[in-house]
Amino acid sequence: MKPKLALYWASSCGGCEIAVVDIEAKILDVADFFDIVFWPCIMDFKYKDVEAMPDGDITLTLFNGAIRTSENEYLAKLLRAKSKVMVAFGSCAYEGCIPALANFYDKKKIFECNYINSPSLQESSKNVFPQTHTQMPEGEIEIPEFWNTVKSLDQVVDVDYYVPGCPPQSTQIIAVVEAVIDILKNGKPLPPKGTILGAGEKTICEECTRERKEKKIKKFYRPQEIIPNPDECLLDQGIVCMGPATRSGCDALCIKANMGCRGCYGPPPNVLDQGAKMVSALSSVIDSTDPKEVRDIIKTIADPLGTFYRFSMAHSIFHRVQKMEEEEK
Amino acid sequence: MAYRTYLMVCAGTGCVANQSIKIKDTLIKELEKKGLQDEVAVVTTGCNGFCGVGPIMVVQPDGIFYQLLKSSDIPYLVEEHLIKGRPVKKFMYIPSEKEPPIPKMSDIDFFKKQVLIALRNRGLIDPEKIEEYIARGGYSGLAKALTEMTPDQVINEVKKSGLRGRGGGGFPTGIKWETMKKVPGDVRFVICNADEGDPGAFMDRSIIESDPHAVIEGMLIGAYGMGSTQGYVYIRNEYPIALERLLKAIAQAKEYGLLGENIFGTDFKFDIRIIRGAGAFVCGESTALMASIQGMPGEPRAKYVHTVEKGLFDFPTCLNNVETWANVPQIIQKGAEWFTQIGTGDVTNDPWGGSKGTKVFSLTGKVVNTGLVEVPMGITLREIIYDIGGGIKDGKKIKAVQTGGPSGGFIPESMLDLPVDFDELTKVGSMMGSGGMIIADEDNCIVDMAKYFLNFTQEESCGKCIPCREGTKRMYDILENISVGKGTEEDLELLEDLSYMVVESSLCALGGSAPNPVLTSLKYFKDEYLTHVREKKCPAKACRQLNVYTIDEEICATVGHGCDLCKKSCPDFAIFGETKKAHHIDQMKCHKCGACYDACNFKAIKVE
Amino acid sequence: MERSIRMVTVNIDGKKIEVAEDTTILKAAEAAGIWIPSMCYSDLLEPYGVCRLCSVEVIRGKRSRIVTACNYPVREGLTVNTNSDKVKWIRKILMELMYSRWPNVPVVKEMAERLEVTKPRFVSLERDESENACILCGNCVNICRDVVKASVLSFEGIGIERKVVLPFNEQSETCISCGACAYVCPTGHIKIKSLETERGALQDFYLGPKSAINIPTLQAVPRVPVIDKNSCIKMQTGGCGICSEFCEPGAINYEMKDEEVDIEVGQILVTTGFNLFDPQQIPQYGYGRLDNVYNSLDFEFMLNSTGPTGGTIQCKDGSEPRAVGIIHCVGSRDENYKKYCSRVCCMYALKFAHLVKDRTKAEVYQFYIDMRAFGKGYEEFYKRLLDEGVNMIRGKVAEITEESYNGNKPHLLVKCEDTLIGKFREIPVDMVILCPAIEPAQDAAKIKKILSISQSPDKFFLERHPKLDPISTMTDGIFIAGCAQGPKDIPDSVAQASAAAARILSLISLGEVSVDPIKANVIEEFCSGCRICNNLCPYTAISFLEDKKISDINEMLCKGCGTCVAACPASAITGKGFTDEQILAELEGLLTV
Amino acid sequence: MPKITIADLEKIREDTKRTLNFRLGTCKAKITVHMGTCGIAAGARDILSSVMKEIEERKLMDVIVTNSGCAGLCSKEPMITVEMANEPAPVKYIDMTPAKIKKIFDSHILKNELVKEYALALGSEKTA
Amino acid sequence: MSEEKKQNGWNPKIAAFLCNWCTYTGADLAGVSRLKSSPCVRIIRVMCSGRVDPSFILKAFKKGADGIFIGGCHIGDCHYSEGNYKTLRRIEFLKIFLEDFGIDPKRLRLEWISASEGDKYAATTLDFEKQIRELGPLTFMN
Repeated sequence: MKPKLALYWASSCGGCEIAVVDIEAKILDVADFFDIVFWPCIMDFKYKDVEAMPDGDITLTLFNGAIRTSENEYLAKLLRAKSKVMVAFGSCAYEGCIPALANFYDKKKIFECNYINSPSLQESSKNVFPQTHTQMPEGEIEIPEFWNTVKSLDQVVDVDYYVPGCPPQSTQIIAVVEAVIDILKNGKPLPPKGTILGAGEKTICEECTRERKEKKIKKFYRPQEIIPNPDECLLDQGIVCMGPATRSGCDALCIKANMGCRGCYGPPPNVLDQGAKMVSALSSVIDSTDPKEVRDIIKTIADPLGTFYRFSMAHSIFHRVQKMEEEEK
Repeated sequence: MAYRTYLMVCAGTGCVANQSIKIKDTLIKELEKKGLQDEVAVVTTGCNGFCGVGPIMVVQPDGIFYQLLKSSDIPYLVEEHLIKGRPVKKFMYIPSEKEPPIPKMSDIDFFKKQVLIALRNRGLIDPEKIEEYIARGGYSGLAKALTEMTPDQVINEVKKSGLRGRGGGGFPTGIKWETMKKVPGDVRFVICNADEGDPGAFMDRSIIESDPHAVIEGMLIGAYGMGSTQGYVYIRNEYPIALERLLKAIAQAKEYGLLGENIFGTDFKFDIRIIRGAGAFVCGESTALMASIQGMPGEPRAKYVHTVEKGLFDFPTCLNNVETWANVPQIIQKGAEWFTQIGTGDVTNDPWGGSKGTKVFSLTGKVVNTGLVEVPMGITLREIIYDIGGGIKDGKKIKAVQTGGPSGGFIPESMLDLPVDFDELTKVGSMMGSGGMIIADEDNCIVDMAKYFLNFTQEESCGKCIPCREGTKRMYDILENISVGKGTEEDLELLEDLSYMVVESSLCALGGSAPNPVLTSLKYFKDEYLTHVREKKCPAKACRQLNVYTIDEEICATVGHGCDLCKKSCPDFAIFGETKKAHHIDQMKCHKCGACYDACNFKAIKVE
Repeated sequence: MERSIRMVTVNIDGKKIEVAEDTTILKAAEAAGIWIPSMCYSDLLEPYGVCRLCSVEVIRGKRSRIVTACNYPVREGLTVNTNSDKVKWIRKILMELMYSRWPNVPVVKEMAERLEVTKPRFVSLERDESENACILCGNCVNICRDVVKASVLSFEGIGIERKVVLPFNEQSETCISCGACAYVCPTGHIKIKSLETERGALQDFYLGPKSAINIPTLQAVPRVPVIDKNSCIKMQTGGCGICSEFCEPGAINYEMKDEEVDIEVGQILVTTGFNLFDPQQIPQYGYGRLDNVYNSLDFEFMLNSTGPTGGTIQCKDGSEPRAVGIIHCVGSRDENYKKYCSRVCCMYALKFAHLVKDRTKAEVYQFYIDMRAFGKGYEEFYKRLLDEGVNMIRGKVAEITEESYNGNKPHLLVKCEDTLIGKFREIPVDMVILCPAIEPAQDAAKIKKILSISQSPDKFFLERHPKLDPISTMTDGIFIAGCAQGPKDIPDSVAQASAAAARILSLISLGEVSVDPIKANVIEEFCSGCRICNNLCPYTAISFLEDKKISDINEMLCKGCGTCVAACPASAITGKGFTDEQILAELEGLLTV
Repeated sequence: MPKITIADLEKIREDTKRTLNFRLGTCKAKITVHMGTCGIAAGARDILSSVMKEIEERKLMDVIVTNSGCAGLCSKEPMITVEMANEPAPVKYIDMTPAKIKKIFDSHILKNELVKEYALALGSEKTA
Repeated sequence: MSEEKKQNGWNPKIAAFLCNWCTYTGADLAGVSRLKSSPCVRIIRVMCSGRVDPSFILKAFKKGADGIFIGGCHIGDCHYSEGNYKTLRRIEFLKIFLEDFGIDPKRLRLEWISASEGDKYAATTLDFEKQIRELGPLTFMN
């Protein structure tokens, strides 16, 4: 009997699903080797089918997307229960990713924005908020509840492995799939729990071919402000590049396009918090000793929080932005 | 296809200044228009010497000489001469109003009496084409020297020829070469002095412009004789055309392997560098010139040790001027004997014994034909002035000839039959110099002319030694005093005393010869000086401060009808008189500027 | 090329003289005692031959010729007439020309008188300002170009407009102020504008003009002369070089240069000493402004038997001072300048007082805040001084002024409050000696940076522990001693230096050193070589390995501060003893209570 | 860079000889083509061209060509005058055609033999 | 809730990272000198204030610290020459960061206290405690 495979997308853009398909002919191997039991994006499966499975029936679940709603959470828990191996697939599941940028605001703010202030709202539909339960003539409609904070998968269920990337690089997916098939076919031991698959142990700098020098930064530039020298380290040139604090694996994709690394592969091993590390690293190389000038130089970084936690907000130490105490008062 | 006719357009500086390049361009355009471009060629040549009537064009092979051309004349000329074969009389040379035009260059007196050695290729070749120089026998002198003669034979040939330095001193070239040859050492230089500084003299420029390769060949032969491998040409930067042609010529010679290593397949090597001078008169002096090449201030030094022993960078250095070098190829090619046939004296035993060959003079002043003439040594001044120069302008009387530029002296009319050579000129207190020849007529004041030359020398004095710096200035001041009527007879004595002192004690030849115009004028025209100091009058009316301007009231009133022109011209408002009536000058107010004299159309202003 | 000197006989004014061939006529005549006038000749220069006054007549056979004696080389059998009528005539007119142009220049006047020119026939050209005494001899230009090789001066203009100028008529940077031009100027037209010598700027005990070659200090070891590179013409321009010709053993070497020598050492003892506080910062004390106000070093120099006064104590005018004021704590113990006590001044001030008493009859006043005679035998010396009759006034001097009474020669007035009697006093003295504070060497900050050691707030080098380890620094292997560490007198310095030396020796004899275990190191597997840490380390312990493309920490250099650990964005650096895990665990523990 | 030899000098001299002869006016023969209005109307231009062609083809170094105005005998145009350096008087040829020119070159110019049948007369004015 | 806490004898938790050479010794001195310093301060000794990783600060807040105090040598007097400059820059940056995170940057305090400034240590910690008390406890949203 073939091993069973489930794929699910929670709160995500769908890029990870595309990335899976993007492994080209390899997908045939996957289809051949696995019995796909659940993949709502591709085929019509019902939750109740899954619910009906015995626990641990699914060999492998690739779960992508963050946990935004009660439905996400329910499915995460359901699939966890039914799966032998649960993989947080892609940055959303791994560390919150783009959806977790919503953690800059709370549910109230988001609803205000979407259902009151959104310019696309018609006057009649303003101030209409989604309700979890609505009584309709046909019966009661239930829609999932919107959580205040976006969470990563491992913040709601136990996760065995992680595959980072927004989305994971297809080459990396192929490697992971091959490794999994190899393990399952040949009965090899599984890697230790919590292993990050499909990524390196070092940082993007390892994969970056630019020439790096000792750093001294007087001003940070936004990418549109200068034309960076393609052979020189972007950070040396004053462009915020998350590379030094980002796990390798993507083959320095953005940097090769002359853009600073945005950090989608998450923090490298041992790093607690990607953003805090960037603060530490960048402030170390700011070339000034005068507090005022230091502040001025820091101010040249546009939206440091959003920049440093673009992908890892949910997984950061603070998980989310707190309400300013003053606002509270 | 060969051409049937060549139009030799003069592109010497004089003619270029008179738009000869434009004429050339118009000619080419016109020929194209008429479809003659394959039959008739336009050639630019060096200076023909007859600069007074430029721009000049000679049509060959007919030898028709056209002068004073304007580009608007060209279409007519092409139509008439080149298509219809009718030489155009109105562009030809007319010796005087009564005489018919002379169509052929060779028939014009100005050219007829000249003997061309240094300028032999003028007007015949395109100076920018080495092939044409070679076609005229160029570089065969060098070939002969290198293949058939030893260096000593070369020096000996030059020595035998009696060639003397054409730059002014008249030092026998052969002796100089021989002395240099005897000085031990491997490094030695030859220099061509093209820093021609005398006002009005331009023979060196003309030679370089019309035949630069002759100079190069001369230097090559000299260098071979003296064992030098490096030559310099010190040329003033004010000679852009000469400089350009020289640069082109050197480039061509290098291309042909005539400069560089293994010339004509022999071991002989030679190269020429061009140094551009800034045009200081004193840099024509050999030691000052060498200092200038070395990057030092152009000041002369004492020559108790000669430059052939210790010259440029303290190495033996032989410096000759352009004309001297240009003579050398001919001497080697045709032999010393040929050269000695021209000129005066006997140089078989004593190189100082005579003046051989030709000399180029620049004939200027009050003479009809001005320009550059190459004449054999020994020709009389009279021949030059009257036969070649066509006599004095406007039928005036000649007063003096000034030869040798500002360092030369005045020769009075009584000595016009003096044969022109180095020694004769020196004997009468003048000098050959570089070949300036200025003719003064009765309208020229001798004091004024002496003052002119002194002004030049005192301004061009480098200022190093006291006699020249202070002395010439004082001489000028005295002359100035005399010319404004403040001179005394004591001043004349002092002037003479000072002049002799400056001659004796100056550091270099510039100072040593600067008083020559004063001394010769004092010698031959003492009376004129005396008139200036005693009567406070200038016989030639050239010293305006001594003149008294009056108005002939009758002429003014009757002929000029009181035209007021003089009144308007007077800067001192010294002329009074109502319009249409006679005017008069208030002598108290008159500053004797002479403006009224020049303004009057009726010769009503009288000068006394 | 060696050329044997040939002697030739020449006839000058009828005298037969034997001189070396190629000697100039001028020199030959000089040897024969014949005077030839000259205005532009200088022994130092190649003859330039411009004044022509030395014109003489050279007779060869029947032909005679006027030449200049200064540069005409003699040959065998040369006959010279230095005084013929023709020569006299030339000289006279030349002199007339010169005299009329420079009627007010003494040397010209003198020469004119000597040549019997009293009234030149030329109009006097007094268009030259009377100050313009330049006779255009060119000596200055030539010495500047040929000997000094600076080529600062040159002629401008030709003919009568010729004059000597500086480039663009501006003071040139090329001018090395050697003064050679003024030296060769025959008329004294060139003057050297003396640069105002500021007393405070006096360095190296420089108290007067000195040669470019000198022995730097009186106690210099080794006591050999050195060339002052800044004033040596040879060093500046490549000219001159006279000393090397003069030095027979050939000991002069211009090629020697200051060079950087790399010496590998295991330990360093820093004894860079101190600077003397510049009392000009306290203008009311008048140092540098008032005569006879000296600082202690000036006075020490005066006391020296090989000093400028030979050890006698005298005022600027040479007189013996009638009273001397010695002022303590100039800049020390002063809230405005140095807050600390310089420790040595009290005792040397007492020594000065003793010597003044000993060598002169002057009254001595000591102005002190507190007497700090704390050392062995010091207090006894203080007592002795009191017995010698030195006036001790307790109080900080307010001002020193120069006063003069009844037209007498001015003296100094020291104003201060005598705190012991509670009165304001004005004490007249002839000389004041200031005892300035000891301050850290001026380049201490530079040395600090080079050696990675610290400075205490007073800018002296910081010791590891003020009590327990006053000789070592925070940097292992670097020790400090003497005034580099803080003001101290000679015994203390010797003691500290000896201790440091002993420590160093003990380490050397040990053969190995133990290092603090708190070190950072790079975990190679995690370092990707972003180089963020590279210039963080003040001890340059971090280097970038180009081959591996990772950073590396030299554990011997690392002091374990952990800055790089915090900075590493990949957490690839760990700090032993203070790892992330340890600190986080600590946090956990602390905050859960 | 070619190093020149003495033989090269000679060669250059030969190559340029004709040009210079022209300029100096030294020649063995001088041919004047009469190019008045009448001559041009009768085809003197062609004659001039054919004369030039002959010189070119035969590589004659010392024959110069010039033109002049009407010779006065307009009915016999085109006309040329041939002057040989070694002959005392010039010869005028009338009613010229290119073929006749060829003949004149063959015999008169090269062999000094007059082509009597084309000649008008001997001893007319000399053209200097 | 915070009001409640305050009233219920709430004591803030202040985590302090002190430099081994200056502030830690200064704290020592304060103790030896019997000076009253804040009892809320929980000290972590580091060799240099430059060792303080911003992650520690975030972690400390997360773990329940209401305020964080960092003490280093005076500028220019760093035992390690210039480690405190880096601290200065990090803290400056972190304050901006914290503000963005919605945490009052006043909860983070950097002071230069030398080994001899026991009094300053005492005064500063007391002052900081007062400040934190005014700000109240730090709570996190879910």
